[in-house]
Amino acid sequence: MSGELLLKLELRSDPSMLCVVRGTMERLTEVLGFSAAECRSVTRAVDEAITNIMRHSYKNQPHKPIELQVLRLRPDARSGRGDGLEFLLCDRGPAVDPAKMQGRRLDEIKPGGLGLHFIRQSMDIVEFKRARGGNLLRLVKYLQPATPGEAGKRRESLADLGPTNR
Amino acid sequence: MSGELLLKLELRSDPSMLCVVRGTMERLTEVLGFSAAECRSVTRAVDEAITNIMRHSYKNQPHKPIELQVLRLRPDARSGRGDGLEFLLCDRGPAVDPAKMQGRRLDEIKPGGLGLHFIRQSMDIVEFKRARGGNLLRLVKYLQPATPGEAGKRRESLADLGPTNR
Amino acid sequence: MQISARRIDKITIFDVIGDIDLANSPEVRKALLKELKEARVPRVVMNMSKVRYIDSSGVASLVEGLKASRDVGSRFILFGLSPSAREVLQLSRLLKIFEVYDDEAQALA
Amino acid sequence: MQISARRIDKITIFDVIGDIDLANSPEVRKALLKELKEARVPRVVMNMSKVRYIDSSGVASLVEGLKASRDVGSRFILFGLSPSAREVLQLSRLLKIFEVYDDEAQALA
Ligand SMILES: Nc1ncnc2c1ncn2[C@@H]1O[C@H](COP(=O)(O)OP(=O)(O)O)[C@@H](O)[C@H]1O
Ligand SMILES: Nc1ncnc2c1ncn2[C@@H]1O[C@H](COP(=O)(O)OP(=O)(O)O)[C@@H](O)[C@H]1O
Repeated sequence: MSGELLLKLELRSDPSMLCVVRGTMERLTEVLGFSAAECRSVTRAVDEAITNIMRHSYKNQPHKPIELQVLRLRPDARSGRGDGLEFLLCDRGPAVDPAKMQGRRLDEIKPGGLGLHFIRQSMDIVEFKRARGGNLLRLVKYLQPATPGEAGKRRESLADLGPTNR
Repeated sequence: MSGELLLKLELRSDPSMLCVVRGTMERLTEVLGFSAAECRSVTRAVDEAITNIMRHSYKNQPHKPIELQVLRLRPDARSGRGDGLEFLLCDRGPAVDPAKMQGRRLDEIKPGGLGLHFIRQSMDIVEFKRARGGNLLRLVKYLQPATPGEAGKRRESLADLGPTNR
Repeated sequence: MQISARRIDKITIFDVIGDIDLANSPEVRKALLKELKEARVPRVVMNMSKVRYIDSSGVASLVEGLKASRDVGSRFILFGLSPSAREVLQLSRLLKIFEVYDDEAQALA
Repeated sequence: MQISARRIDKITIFDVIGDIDLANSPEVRKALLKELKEARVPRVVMNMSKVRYIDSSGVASLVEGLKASRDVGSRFILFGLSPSAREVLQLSRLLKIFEVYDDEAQALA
């Protein structure tokens, strides 16, 4: 699946750029018609994904390149998918051990291990791969589920959030 | 003069992207320590420059590429320049007739012809050039004037703004 | 941006929410000209208190509203300017050309 | 982000302004641990009403504050959570673990 490129953002792995990216994402999701809660949730997922690149892929070195592409996915009658957004995050860090890509159990109370949970709770698709000497994280968020099956799946994964999130 | 690349943004000439770019610029200028009024002024200049590209360079065609690079300029003892930001805006539109690049007289009251004024009133340097088959607009804003001469020049060009702008 | 109209006696109040820029200034222009030129409402008031940002094309739409109001002998009023909107009118040397008030009560008085 | 401390009787109140993220969560952590572990203040209160956004690293700093408060037998309190901050704690299943109040009066009671 590939959509229309809405925006490409290149930045360095300097944590002070995170709030700049959030500023971009807040407006972009607003423009695209996401609800206020969904705007916050998508912005948070992209923010946490970049935070992970800065901390884990680049081990807090602040001058490494990060690229974020945002594509618009159009409704697709064949797959029954609705309108959506695709986020492609690329870094040039070393290959990631997929076994390590895991948050902590949420019933333990300890610092850390939350970022991947936030990303998974927000996004409909989360995929990592190694490509062209870098890491590629692909996130997809549908604007409105086009089929009842999709809607059910989405609601299920958000079941424990309570009413304020939706 | 060339600085450190803070951010590169690629977008299409769709006017609904303007508010996304403003979201980015508002946060970036805030992070870099500009005053609230300066953040608004720099954001406005970049917004108006992109508006001009959409309207004039691309004649309102919404799918043409626009590139914005933001570079950090470090203080330079030799030239006496302070910290600053450089904005490079590129489009692939036809060559511009420099004679047409002119706002209206501000003492006439008629619609239009304000964008270039806003850009010049905000920025310390405004330069157009034709490069590599496209148009390049270079804007520079100093964070703090490093020499009294520079400070005087800046204040002079902002003299008619009154107290609320500074 | 959202623009909606309220009518109080012979006054039309436009409530604008969001930024006015190239993406929507034609819509603002159209709404203003309809009310002033077609309906010939004697007083048209723009509630700008929820307008964080207005660009040069938005200012151009307001100037068109102002011109139309002069043509038909109506009043065209702005109130609730944000710092950014105020700056833009000042930079355009239009702040003193428009009839500007702080709040709705003054604009309707 | 700016963090500043006020002292009222034996309570330290941290007023935080701005987003808490990777760029500044270590600073928040340090401020909390100093007050709880070193100064052993019996009640530390975080005024979150000006915190629009808090990321996972910010939540981690708050969890460290909570742990430190339990270690020394102090109270660690949050108030004024924004929708975003509330969501993040809910997503982390921490909203019921922290002592959370709506406003300062309740947090100091
Ligand atoms: N971009 C990344 N590159 C390398 N490792 C990653 C990346 N993102 C996540 N990880 C791994 O997944 C683990 C869990 O990530 P996360 O849930 O965000 O929590 P935290 O970052 O606090 O550890 C990390 O500790 C790290 O080992
Ligand atoms: N990026 C551009 N490409 C081509 N022409 C431009 C560009 N920017 C400005 N111009 C020219 O300069 C004129 C003045 O611009 P401006 O002050 O922004 O007012 P307006 O856009 O309302 O005309 C425009 O009418 C146009 O002829």
